[in-house]
Amino acid sequence: MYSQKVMDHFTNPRNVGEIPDADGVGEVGNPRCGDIMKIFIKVDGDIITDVKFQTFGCAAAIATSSMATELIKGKTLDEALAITNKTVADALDGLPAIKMHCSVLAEDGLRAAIEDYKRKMGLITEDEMAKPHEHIHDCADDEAANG
Amino acid sequence: MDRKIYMDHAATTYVKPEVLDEMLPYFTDKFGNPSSIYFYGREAKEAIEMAREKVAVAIGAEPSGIYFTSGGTESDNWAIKGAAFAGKKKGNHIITSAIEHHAVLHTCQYLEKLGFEVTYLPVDQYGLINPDDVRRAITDKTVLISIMTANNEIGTIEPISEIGKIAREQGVYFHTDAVQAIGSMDIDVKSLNVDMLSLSGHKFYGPKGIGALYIKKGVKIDQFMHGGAQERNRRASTENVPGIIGLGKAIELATATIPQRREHLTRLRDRLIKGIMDKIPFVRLNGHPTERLPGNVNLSFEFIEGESMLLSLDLKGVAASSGSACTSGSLDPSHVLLAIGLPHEVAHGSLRLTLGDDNTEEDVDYVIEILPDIVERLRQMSPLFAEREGELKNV
Amino acid sequence: MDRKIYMDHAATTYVKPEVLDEMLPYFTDKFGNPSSIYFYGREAKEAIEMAREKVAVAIGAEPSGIYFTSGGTESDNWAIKGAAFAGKKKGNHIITSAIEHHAVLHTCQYLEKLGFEVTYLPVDQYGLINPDDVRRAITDKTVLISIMTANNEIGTIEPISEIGKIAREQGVYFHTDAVQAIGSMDIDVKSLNVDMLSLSGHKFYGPKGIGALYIKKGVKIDQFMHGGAQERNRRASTENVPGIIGLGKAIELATATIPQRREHLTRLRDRLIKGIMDKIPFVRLNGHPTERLPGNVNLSFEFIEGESMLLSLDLKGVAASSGSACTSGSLDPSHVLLAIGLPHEVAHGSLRLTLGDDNTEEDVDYVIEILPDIVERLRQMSPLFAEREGELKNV
Ligand SMILES: Cc1ncc(COP(=O)(O)O)c(C=O)c1O
Ligand SMILES: Cc1ncc(COP(=O)(O)O)c(C=O)c1O
Ligand code: FES
Ligand code: FES
Repeated sequence: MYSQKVMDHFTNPRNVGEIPDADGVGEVGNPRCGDIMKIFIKVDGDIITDVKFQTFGCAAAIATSSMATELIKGKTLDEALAITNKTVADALDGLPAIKMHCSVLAEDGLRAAIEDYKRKMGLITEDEMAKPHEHIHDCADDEAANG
Repeated sequence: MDRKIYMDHAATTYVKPEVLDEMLPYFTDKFGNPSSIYFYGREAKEAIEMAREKVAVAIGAEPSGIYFTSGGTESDNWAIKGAAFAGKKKGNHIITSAIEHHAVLHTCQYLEKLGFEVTYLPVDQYGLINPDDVRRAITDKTVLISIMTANNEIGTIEPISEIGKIAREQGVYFHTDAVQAIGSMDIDVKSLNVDMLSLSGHKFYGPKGIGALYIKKGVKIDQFMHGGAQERNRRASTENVPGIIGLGKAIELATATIPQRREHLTRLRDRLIKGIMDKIPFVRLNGHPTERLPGNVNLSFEFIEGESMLLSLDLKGVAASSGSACTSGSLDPSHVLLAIGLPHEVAHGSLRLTLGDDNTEEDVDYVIEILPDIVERLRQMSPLFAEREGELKNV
Repeated sequence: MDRKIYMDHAATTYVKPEVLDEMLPYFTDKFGNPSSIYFYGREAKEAIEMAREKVAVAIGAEPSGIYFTSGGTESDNWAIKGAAFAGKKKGNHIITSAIEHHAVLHTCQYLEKLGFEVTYLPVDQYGLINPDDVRRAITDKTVLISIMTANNEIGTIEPISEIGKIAREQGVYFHTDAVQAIGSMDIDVKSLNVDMLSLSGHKFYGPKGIGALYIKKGVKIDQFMHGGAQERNRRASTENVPGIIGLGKAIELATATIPQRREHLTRLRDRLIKGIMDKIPFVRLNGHPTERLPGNVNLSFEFIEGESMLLSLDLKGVAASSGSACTSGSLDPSHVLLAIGLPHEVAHGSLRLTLGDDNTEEDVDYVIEILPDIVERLRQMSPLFAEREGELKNV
C-alpha cells in the first residue's frame, strides 16, 4: 500500500518535535477527522533555518509531515511556498489515492506556519492570509474518500 | 522480523486442515451439480445435506430451516430485504440498533430510500441494547427486528434472549446476526425465539464466501437470489459444494469445543487487557467488561491514531485492526465507537485485537511487550499529547 | 459398470488441477482479509487484483470494471435489479427474451410484481432472437435490455453484437449473461457494446460459488449486496479469496485455448449428433445447427420422457441432462424448448449432452452405442409410440 519512502519517513520521521521560540507556528486539521498537524519554523532573513512538526494521524500524514519539513529546511520562504501537496507526495514516491488528502494537510500546515511568521512580522494582515484547502477529511469529498 | 502473530480473528480466520481435507474431493472428483439426478449429482447432494444437518445441530434448528448463502452479508441482506418486502402489506417499519454490522445498517439505509422506516436503537456506554427500548419501538407497522447476537468491533453480547421473547409476544419477526457469535457461545434458535439467524463460515475456521441463513418454518420472506430451484426454491445458484462441506465441518468443530475455546480465549483476553492497561496510561477498554466475546480486546489509546498503530504493529509482525477512519478510507471513525459515546479523536485511536485458537500466552506477552514503545513513539509525535502534557505541567 | 462419462459440462465442471493448486495457499497460509492493511491482508489483496486483471483481459474490459460475485445468478440478479432500481426515474421497462436462464427470468418476474414492466421477446425455431424485435420493443421507458450470449440448454448463440449496437444507439443499457459462452467463444465487451456481463467460474473448470459482473464505467446501477466497502464500495462481503484466485486462473486457461477447444468440441459434437441421428429414428436436433456452442448437443426423442433416459444412461455410467419437467420437479418442461415451438410431449423427451475438454471420441462412440437400446426399450413401453406404430402400420 505504502512506498518504501513513506514507510521510511513513518518509521524514522525527520524533525519531530516543537520549537519553543518558533518564529511561525501553523496548526491545521481537526481531531474529529483523525488528523492534526502542527509546524514550527525558525526564520533568518527569508531563509527557513529550522523546522519541526507534530502530527496526529495516519502513516501518510506522518510521512508527508516529515517529508515536507525536509523539503523546506534551508529554503527561502518563497521557495517553501511553492511546495504543493503533490511535490510532497511525489518526493515520497506517491501515496495511495485515498491518502492524498493527508498530503494536503502538510501543504496547509506549511503555509499556515509561514503566514503566521509573516503576520507576526507585520508583512501581511489577517485579510491577506490565504485560505487553507477545504479539509477533505471532514468535508465530504467522496471521490477522495472512496478512491 | 519473522515472528507473525495473527490477532484479527474477528476479521477472518484461516481454514483448519481438517476442514480443507473434507472440502478437497468436492473440487475435483466429486464435483457434480447437486441438482442433477445422476451419480455425480447424488453424491454431491448427499454431502450438502449432511452439512446442512451439521449447521442445524449447531444452532438447535431443523435442517429444513438452513439455507446456504455466500456469506454473512448475503444472509443479512436476504433476511432484512426479504422480510421487509414480504411484510409490505402489514407495514414498513424495521427496528435495528446503531451498532449493527454494515451488512445490516447499509441494507436498512437502502430500504429507507425505498420508502421503509427504520428505528436505529441507541446503546449504552458498553454497547448494550436495552430490551425495553425494543419493546417501546414496536408499532403495528413493525415487520422486523434485527439485533446482532454479539458485536464484531467491541465484542459486546446483546440480550437477544429477552429481545426474542418480546418479538414473539408482539408477533414481530426477529432476525439476529450471529456471525461473530458462532463457536464462542451456545446458540439455540428455539429457546432464543429467533426467527432468522445469519452466520458466515470464515469466522470460525471455515472457508470464505459461504454462509447460511436460518429461516424458521412458516416465516414469510421474499427470495433474494432469484433463479434456479436450488435450496428448495428459496435461494438460487449452483450450490458451492466444497464451501458448504467446509462450512458444515467447521461449524461442527467450532461448536463441539465451545467450553474449551471460551476458557482459552477468555484467559488470554484478560491477560492482554490487563497487561496493556497496566503498562500504558490513557487507555480505555471499549465494550462490556464481562458480557463480551471471549476473544475480543478493543482499546482506545488517547492522543494517537489507529492506522499508525496498526502499521507499527505490522512491522513487528502483529496483525490487528482499528476503528479509525484512516484505516477504512471512510470519513468517520467506527459507528460503533461513536455510538458508545467516544469522542471522534478517541475513536480514531482504537485498536482491536481478536484472539483465536492458535494464539498463545507468549503471543499475548509479546504484544504487551512491544506495544508501550509503539504508543510512546506515536504520542511523542502527537500535538494532542503535547497539549495534554503541557496542561498537566501547568497544573 | 465402472465406466464414467461426464457429458453435463453445461451444468458444472470439475476444477482443473492447475486451478486448485493456485487456490490452495489462500485457504491456509495466505488467508488474510484483503481489506486489512497488514501483511496477510496485503498479500491477499495483491492476489485478488491479479485475478481481476485476468478476468478483465479475458473479456476485453478494464480491471476496474470487474466485480466479483458469488456466481452467475448473483451477477444476473445484480445487473437486472440494480439497473431497474437505479433507472426508476427514467422508466420501468425491461426487455429480455423468453429463453433466458431462470436467474434472469425469475428476477424479471419478481420485478414485475414490484411494478416493473417486462417484454419477453420470442425466438425463432432455432432459438434466435431477432435484433429488429429488440429495436421495436424499446420505448422511452426502457432502462435495460438483457439478452444472453449463448443459451445453456440448446446452445444457440445470440446476435449480441447487433443487439449491443441497437442498445447503444438508443441509449439503453445492455446486459448479457455470458455464463455459458466464456471459454467457448471470444468476447470483447467493448466491440460488442456490452454495458454489463455475467460470468460464473464453475462453467469453465473454475470453482463453484464465484462469478463476476462486468460493469462498464459510468453505468448507474444500485448495489445488490449492501454492507462493507469491499469491491470499491459496490459489492459488500468479505472477498472469497480462494474462489477469486481460482476464477482468475480458470478464465485465463479457458480463454487462452478457445480455438483448440472449439475445434475439439465441435468435432465431438457433430460426431455425436450424426451418430445418434443416424441410428435412432424420430429424433430432432434442438437449437441452431451451426450458430451453437461447440460442446452442446440437445436432441428430442419422440414418444419418451427425459428422466427415464437420464437414469438409464446413468446406469451405464453416462451423466447428462434433460429439459423434461420430471427431471426438474417443476410442472412444465423447459421454457426454452417450449419457446422454440416444441410440443409439450416432445420437450419432455429432450436430452442434453454437453461436452468438455476431457471428453474423447471413445466417450462419444460409447454413447452412440448404448443409446439406441435405451431409447428402444423406453419406446416399447410408451403408449405414444404404440399409437404411432399403429398409425404407421395403417398407412
Ligand atoms: C457481525 C458481522 N455481520 C456480518 C458480517 C459479514 O460477513 P461476510 O463478510 O462473510 O459477508 C461480518 C463480518 O464481516 C460480521 O462481523
Ligand atoms: C446461462 C446461465 N446463466 C446463469 C447461470 C447461473 O449460474 P450459477 O449457477 O453459477 O449461479 C447458469 C448456470 O447455472 C447459466 O447456464
Ligand atoms: S490522517 Fe486520516 S487518512 Fe491520513
Ligand atoms: S411422470 Fe413422474 S414426474 Fe413426470
